[in-house]
Amino acid sequence: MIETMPRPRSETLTLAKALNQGLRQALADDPKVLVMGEDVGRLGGVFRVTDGLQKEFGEERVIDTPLAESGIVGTAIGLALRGYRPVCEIQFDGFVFPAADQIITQLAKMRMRSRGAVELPVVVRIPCGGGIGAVEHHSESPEAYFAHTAGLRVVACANPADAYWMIQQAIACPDPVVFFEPKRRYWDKAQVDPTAEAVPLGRAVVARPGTDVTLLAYGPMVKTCLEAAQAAQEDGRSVEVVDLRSLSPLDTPTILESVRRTGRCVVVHEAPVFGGFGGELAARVTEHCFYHLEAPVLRVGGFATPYPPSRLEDHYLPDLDRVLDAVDRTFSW
Amino acid sequence: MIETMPRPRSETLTLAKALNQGLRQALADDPKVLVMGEDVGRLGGVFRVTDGLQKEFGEERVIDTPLAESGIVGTAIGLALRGYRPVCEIQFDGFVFPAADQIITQLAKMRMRSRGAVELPVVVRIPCGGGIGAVEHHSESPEAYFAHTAGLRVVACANPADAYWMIQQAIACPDPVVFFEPKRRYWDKAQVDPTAEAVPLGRAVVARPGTDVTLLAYGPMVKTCLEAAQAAQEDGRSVEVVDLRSLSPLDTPTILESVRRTGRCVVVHEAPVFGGFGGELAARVTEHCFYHLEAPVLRVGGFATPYPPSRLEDHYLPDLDRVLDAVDRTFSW
Amino acid sequence: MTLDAHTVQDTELIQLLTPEGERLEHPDYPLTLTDQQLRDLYRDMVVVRALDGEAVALTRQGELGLWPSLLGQEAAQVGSGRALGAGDMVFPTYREHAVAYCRGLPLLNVLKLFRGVDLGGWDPKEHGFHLYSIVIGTQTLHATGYAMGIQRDGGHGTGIGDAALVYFGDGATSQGDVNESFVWAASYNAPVVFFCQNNQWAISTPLERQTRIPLYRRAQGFGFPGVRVDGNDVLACLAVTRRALDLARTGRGPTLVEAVTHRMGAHTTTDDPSRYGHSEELETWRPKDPISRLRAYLSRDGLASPDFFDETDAHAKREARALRDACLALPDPPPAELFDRVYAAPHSTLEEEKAAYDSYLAGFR
Amino acid sequence: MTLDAHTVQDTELIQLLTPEGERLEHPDYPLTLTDQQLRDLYRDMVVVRALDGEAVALTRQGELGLWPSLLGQEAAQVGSGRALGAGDMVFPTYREHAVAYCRGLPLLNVLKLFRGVDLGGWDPKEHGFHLYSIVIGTQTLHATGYAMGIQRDGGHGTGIGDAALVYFGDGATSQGDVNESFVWAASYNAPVVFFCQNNQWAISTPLERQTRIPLYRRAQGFGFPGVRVDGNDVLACLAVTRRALDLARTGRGPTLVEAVTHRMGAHTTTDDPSRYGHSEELETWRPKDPISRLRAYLSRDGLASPDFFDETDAHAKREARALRDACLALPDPPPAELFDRVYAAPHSTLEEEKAAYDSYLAGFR
Ligand SMILES: Cc1ncc(C[n+]2csc(CCOP(=O)(O)OP(=O)(O)O)c2C)c(N)n1
Ligand SMILES: Cc1ncc(C[n+]2csc(CCOP(=O)(O)OP(=O)(O)O)c2C)c(N)n1
Ligand SMILES: [Mg+2]
Ligand SMILES: [Mg+2]
Repeated sequence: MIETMPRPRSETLTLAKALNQGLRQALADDPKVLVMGEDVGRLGGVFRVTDGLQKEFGEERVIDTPLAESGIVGTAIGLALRGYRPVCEIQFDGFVFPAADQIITQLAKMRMRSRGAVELPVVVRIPCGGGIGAVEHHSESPEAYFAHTAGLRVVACANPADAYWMIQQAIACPDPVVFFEPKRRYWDKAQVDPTAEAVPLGRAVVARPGTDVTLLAYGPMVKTCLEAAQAAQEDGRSVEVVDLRSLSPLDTPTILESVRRTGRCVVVHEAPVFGGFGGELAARVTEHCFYHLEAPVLRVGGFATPYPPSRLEDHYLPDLDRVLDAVDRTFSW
Repeated sequence: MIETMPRPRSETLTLAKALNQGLRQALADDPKVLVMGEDVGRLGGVFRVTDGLQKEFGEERVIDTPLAESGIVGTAIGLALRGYRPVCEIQFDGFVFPAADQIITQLAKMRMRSRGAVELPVVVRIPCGGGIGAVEHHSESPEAYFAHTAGLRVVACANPADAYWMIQQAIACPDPVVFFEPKRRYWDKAQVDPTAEAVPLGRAVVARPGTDVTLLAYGPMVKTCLEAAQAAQEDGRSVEVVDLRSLSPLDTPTILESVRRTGRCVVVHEAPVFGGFGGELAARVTEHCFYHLEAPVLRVGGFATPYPPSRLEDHYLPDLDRVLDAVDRTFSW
Repeated sequence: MTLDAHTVQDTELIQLLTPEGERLEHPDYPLTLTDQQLRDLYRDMVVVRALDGEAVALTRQGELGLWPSLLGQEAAQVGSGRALGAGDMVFPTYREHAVAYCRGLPLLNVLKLFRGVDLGGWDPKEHGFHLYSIVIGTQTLHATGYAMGIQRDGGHGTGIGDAALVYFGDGATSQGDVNESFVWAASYNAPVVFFCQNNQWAISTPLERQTRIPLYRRAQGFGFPGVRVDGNDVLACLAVTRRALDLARTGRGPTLVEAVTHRMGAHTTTDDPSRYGHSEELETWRPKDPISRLRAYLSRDGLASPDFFDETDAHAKREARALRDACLALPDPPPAELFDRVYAAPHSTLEEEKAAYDSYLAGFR
Repeated sequence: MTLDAHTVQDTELIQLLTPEGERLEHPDYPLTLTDQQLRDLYRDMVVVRALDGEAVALTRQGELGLWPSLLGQEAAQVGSGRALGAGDMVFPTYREHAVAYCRGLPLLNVLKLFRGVDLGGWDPKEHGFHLYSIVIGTQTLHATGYAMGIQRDGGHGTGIGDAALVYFGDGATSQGDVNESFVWAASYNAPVVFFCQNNQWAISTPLERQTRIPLYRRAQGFGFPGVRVDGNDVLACLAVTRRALDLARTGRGPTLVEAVTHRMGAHTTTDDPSRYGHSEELETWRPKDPISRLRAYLSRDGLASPDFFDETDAHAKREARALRDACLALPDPPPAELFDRVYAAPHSTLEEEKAAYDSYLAGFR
C-alpha cells in the first residue's frame, strides 16, 4: 500500500491539509518516520492535521501518547536514538513549556555532547499564534525561546505550499527542528504542486517585491504584512515583504539585500516585542546596513504582557493599521 | 532572637556572603519569608549562599526540598498564595528548565489571570554564567528566556553591595522576580554598608563614567567591562560602563542618556548573541538614538552553540580582548 | 513483593447509593444527612446541570468561545464540594463549575473567562476557590504548597485547621507535576486532598493509555492512601471527601481520591466525540446518571414530594435564564486591562508601551 | 485498600551473599556461576574502585574539574552491568563508571568529560552505552523511548530481542520525568529496566526527604513490578537485573529495581559531607562493603587463591597508572570543536559566527 501510494497531484489545499499531505508523504516515504502526541491518532489532532494518518499507517507509527509534553519529547529522543524519525505534536503553543527541559537541555545539545556521534532527527510541531478567540495558553508565540537555543533549527510556515514542503524537509533534516504552524491560517487555501521544486529549508523568500521599505515577517504575520503592502500601494508606497521561513538559521543575505535596496525596515511578529526575536533582526540589520538605513528598524508586535483575554486580542495583535503606522513612522524619521 | 538581631555593620564581604546577609536580614525582618530548594538547608547550598540560615531560622522556614525544580517553584507559588514570600534556589542555571512551565505559565501570568487579586512575591534565585571550569549545564546564561516572559521581573547583581540590597528588594517586591547571581563573582570582595541608601530595584547605574563609548552589561560581564574600560583608558579612550542591574523592567532613560552622550554602544553578555537580550538593547538604543550613533550598536557574547566543554570556555566567553575589539570596531566604522 | 498488572483485580469502589437509588451503608464512611440536606444536594446537581446546559447553548450561539461541560460529573463535584469547610481552599481545573457553585462563586465569573472578557479574574480568597488552571496538572503543586503554608500557619493538625482540595483529571495523572505534587505532599505530610475525576477520557485519549491499573493505586507508590469512590454517587463522594479532609486537618496527611465517573458529553464544545467511539459507552453510563439515582432514592423513600422536583426544575430554569441575561449584558473590557493587571508595582518598560499605544489609539479619534 | 505510611514494614530485600560472605539461595533468583565468573566479578569491582580512586586523585591534583565517585556502589553497577546482553542499551547518570567499564567503554572517555576536554563525546552505539546525563532524570524518558523503538523493530518479545537499562538515583525519583517514564513504560509495556541506585543521599538530602516508603514500591503505583535488592551484593544485583531484562525481552514489560547501597564518599570531589552528618553512617555501612564480602566468599570456599587477590590488586594498580598517564596526555580541544559539532547539516548563522571568530583569532597571529 505504501509503495503504491501515488504522489498527490497539484491541488488547492488548506494549510492544515497541506501539512496532512506532507506528513502522509513522509510516512509513506520512510518507514522510520513516526507521528506522536496527544490525540494525534484516532482523533486526528485537535486541528485535524494528522487526520486519517493512524488509520493508514497504524497505531505503531501514529502514536496517541499519555498526557505529558516532557514525556512526548523525551521518548521521541529515545526513539530517534534507536533510528526513528519522530514528529511530535504539541497540542497548543502554551503547552510546550513542560517539554522545555527535554527540548533545551537534551534535544538541542545531544549532538554536541556526543561530538556528532548522535543525530536527533526529531521534529516538534507547534501550532502557534492568536487571533482565534481562544482561552489562555492557546494563542502564544514562543519562537524566541527556541531561536535563542543553539542546537535547534526553528522554522515557521506561512502558506499551504510551504507547509507541504517544509514539514517534509524538517522530517528529512538530520537535526532537531521546531516547526511553527500559524494556527489562524490553518484554513487558508492555496494551490500546492507536489511536483514543483521546493525552496530549501532555511532560505527566506521575498513574498512580495517592493522598493521603499522592507517588512520582515514569518508565520501568521506574513499574510498581515502582504495585506499591509497591498494597502500601502494604494497610497503609492512600494512595500517589500520578506517571509523569513526560518529563524534558525536565519537567511541573513536575503534580508540584507532587501533592506540595502529599500533603506527602511519594519519587523513584525505576534510575540511580545520586548526581548523578542525582532530584536535580533533589528540589531543584525542595523549592524550590516548602517549606512543604508534612512530610519531605525522599527518593531511591531505584542506588548510586554501575558496574552490577553480574547476580547482584547485585537488590541494586542499587530494588524494592518499598526504595520502601516510603523511604515509611516519610518518615512517620517 | 529575631527582634534583637543587630543590623550588620559596614564590612567587607564576598558577593556570596553579601547574599547570605541579605537573606538573613529578610528572614529576620519578615516571618513570612521562606528559603527553599535543593540542599539549601543543612548544607547551606552548594555555594554556601544560604549557609547557617536553617540553623538560625529552622527547618520550617529554610526548607530542604525533594529533587525537582518544577516542584520547588510550583509549591512556592502555593505558599505565596497562602501569604508567604518564598525565595527559591535553582542550584545551577542549566537546571531551571524543568521549572520553565511553572515560571512561564503560572508564576508570570497568575496576577494578570486574577485581574490583580493574586500577588506572587516569589523570588527565583539562579546562580548563572560560566568561567568556573564546570561540567555541562553549570555555566549557562538563560536570562533572555525570562526577560521575554511578561509578568516577571528579571534582575542581575554584579557586586557585593548590590547583592546585599537587591536580594532584599526582590523579596520585598510584590511581583515575581528572577534573580541572577554571577557564579564566578561569588568570591569577589567589596565593602557593604547596610546603613547606606540603596539604589531602587529596576534602576541602571553608570558603573564607570566615560565620554567616547558606552558598554552595556549586567551580572558577571560588568567586571569584564570595567577591566576593558581601564585598559582602554591606557590607550587614551574614555569608556563608560552601564550596569543594567535590571533587564525587566529596563532602565531605558539611563541607557539612552549615556549613548546619546558617547555616540557609540557595545552590548556585552555571556549568553549566545543570537536571539539574546543584546538584540533588545541594540534595537532599543538604535531606535531612540538613531541620529546620535556614530556606529551601529555592536554585540559581544557567546556563540550560537551549546555551552562548550570547559577547556574551550575561554574562547566562548567574552573577555577583555573581545570587548576591546568591539570597541575598536565601533571607532573604525 | 511484585505486582503483575495483568492480574490486578478491580478493588473496592465506595458506594452509598446504587444506580437504582438504593441506600447502602459502609463501615468506614458513615453518613447521616437530614432530608433537607439530601434535597439540597439534589437541587445543587439539578441547578448546575441547567447552568452548564445554558453555557453550552450560549457557546453554540457564539456568545462564549468554548465551554467544557461537566455533564455527568455533577455528583463528583457537588459531593466533594459540599464536604468543604469555609477555610478550605479549592484548586480546580477548567471543568469544576459545580464546585464553584458550591463555593458560592457566581458562575458568571466562569462564563466571563470562556467569553474572553477576562482570564478568570475572581479573588480566590473570597470564596476559597482558586482560579481555573488550564495547563494540565500545574495546580496540584500550587495546592500542595498552599497546604505547606497551612502547616506553617500554626494551629494545624488540631482538626479545626484548613485543608487544600485539588481537582484534576485522569489524563492529568500522567503529568510530571502531578507526580511531583504526590512526592511533596508525602514528604511533608501536607494537608491536601487530591481529587481525581476519572471521567474515562482525556479528550480522545481513553484511560487505558494513561494507566493500566486503577488510578487510586498511584498513591500507594508514594506512600499515602488512595480511595476509589463511585463518582456518580453524590453521597459517597461527600463522605469520602469529608474523611480525606478530616485526615488532612488532623495531621494525617494527603489522600488521593479517585472518583470514577463519566464525561457524558464532548470534551468541550469544539470537540467531536463521534470520531473516537465515545458514544458507544453512553448506553452503559446513562443508567448510572448521578441525578436520577438520587431522585429515585428521594422519591422511593418519600424524602421529597413531587412538587419539590417541579419547583427545583423551575428554580433551575430561572437560574439559567438569569445567567444567560447576565452573560449577554457583559461589557467588553477596555484596552487598559491589557496593561494594568500585569504587575503590582510600576514597571517602566510596560508603562512606555502603554503610553505609546495610548497615543497610537488617540490618533484614530 | 489504603496504606498508612507509618506502619509500612520494610519488605523483602533480595540477597544472595551476606556481608559476611555467606552464599544464600533464593527461589526466584537462581544463579549458577563458574569460579572464573565469580573471580571476574571480583576483579571488575577491584579494578573500577582503583580507577575511581585514581580519578579522585587526579581531581585533587587539579587534572579533572570534578569527579563523582562510585565508591561503595561497585556491586550495584558491576552486578547490573554484567547482566547485560550485547544488543542492550544502557542509559547512565554521571556516576556509572563501573557500568561503562563493564560495557567496554575506555574510562578515559569519562575522564575527558570531567577534565572539560569534551562533553562525553563517545558513540553510544559502539558499546551500547549512552552518554552521561547530568540533568537529573532526563535519561529515563530516553531509555523508555528507545525501548519503544525496540518494540517497533520487530522480533521483540521473542526473548532474543534487545532491552534498555536506565540508571538513576534515589533523588531522581522525585523528578517529573522519571515518573512520566514510568507512565510511558507501563502504558506501552516497553522493554526497559529502571535501575535505581538508592545510595541514601542526593548530595546532602537524605532519602527520607524524597520518600517515606521504600522506593521499589513506587512501581506498584504505576502497575509494574518493583524489586528491592541488596545493592552491595554483586550476585543479587546480577541475578535480579538478569531476571528483569529477561522479562523485558520476553514482552513482559518494565521492572523497577531498587538497589539499596551507600555512597561511601562525598557526592563529588567538591562536596563536603561533614556538613550534613554523612560520616555518622559510615560505620554501619563499611562492614557491608561490596568487595570485602565477595572476597570473604571466594577465600572461605577456596574459589580463589591468595595469589589471585595479589595479582588482581597489581592489575588494578597497572590499570589505574595507565589511566593516569593517558589522562595527563590528553590534548586540549581546538576552537573548531566549538562550532563543528552542533549541527549535522550546515547552519549558515553559526558559520558566519565561526568565520568572524576565525578572522578575529587570525588578528592575534
Ligand atoms: C500541559 C497541557 N497539555 C495539553 C493540554 C490540552 N488539553 C486540555 S484538556 C486535555 C485533556 C485533559 O484530560 P483530563 O486530565 O482527563 O481532564 P478532563 O478534560 O477529562 O476533565 C488536554 C490534553 C493542556 N491544557 N495542558
Ligand atoms: C535537574 C537537576 N537538578 C539539580 C541537579 C544538581 N544535582 C546534581 S546530582 C544531584 C543529586 C542527585 O541525587 P541522586 O539522584 O540520588 O543521585 P546520586 O548523586 O546520589 O547518585 C543534584 C541535586 C541536576 N544535576 N539536575
Ligand atoms: Mg478525563
Ligand atoms: Mg543518591
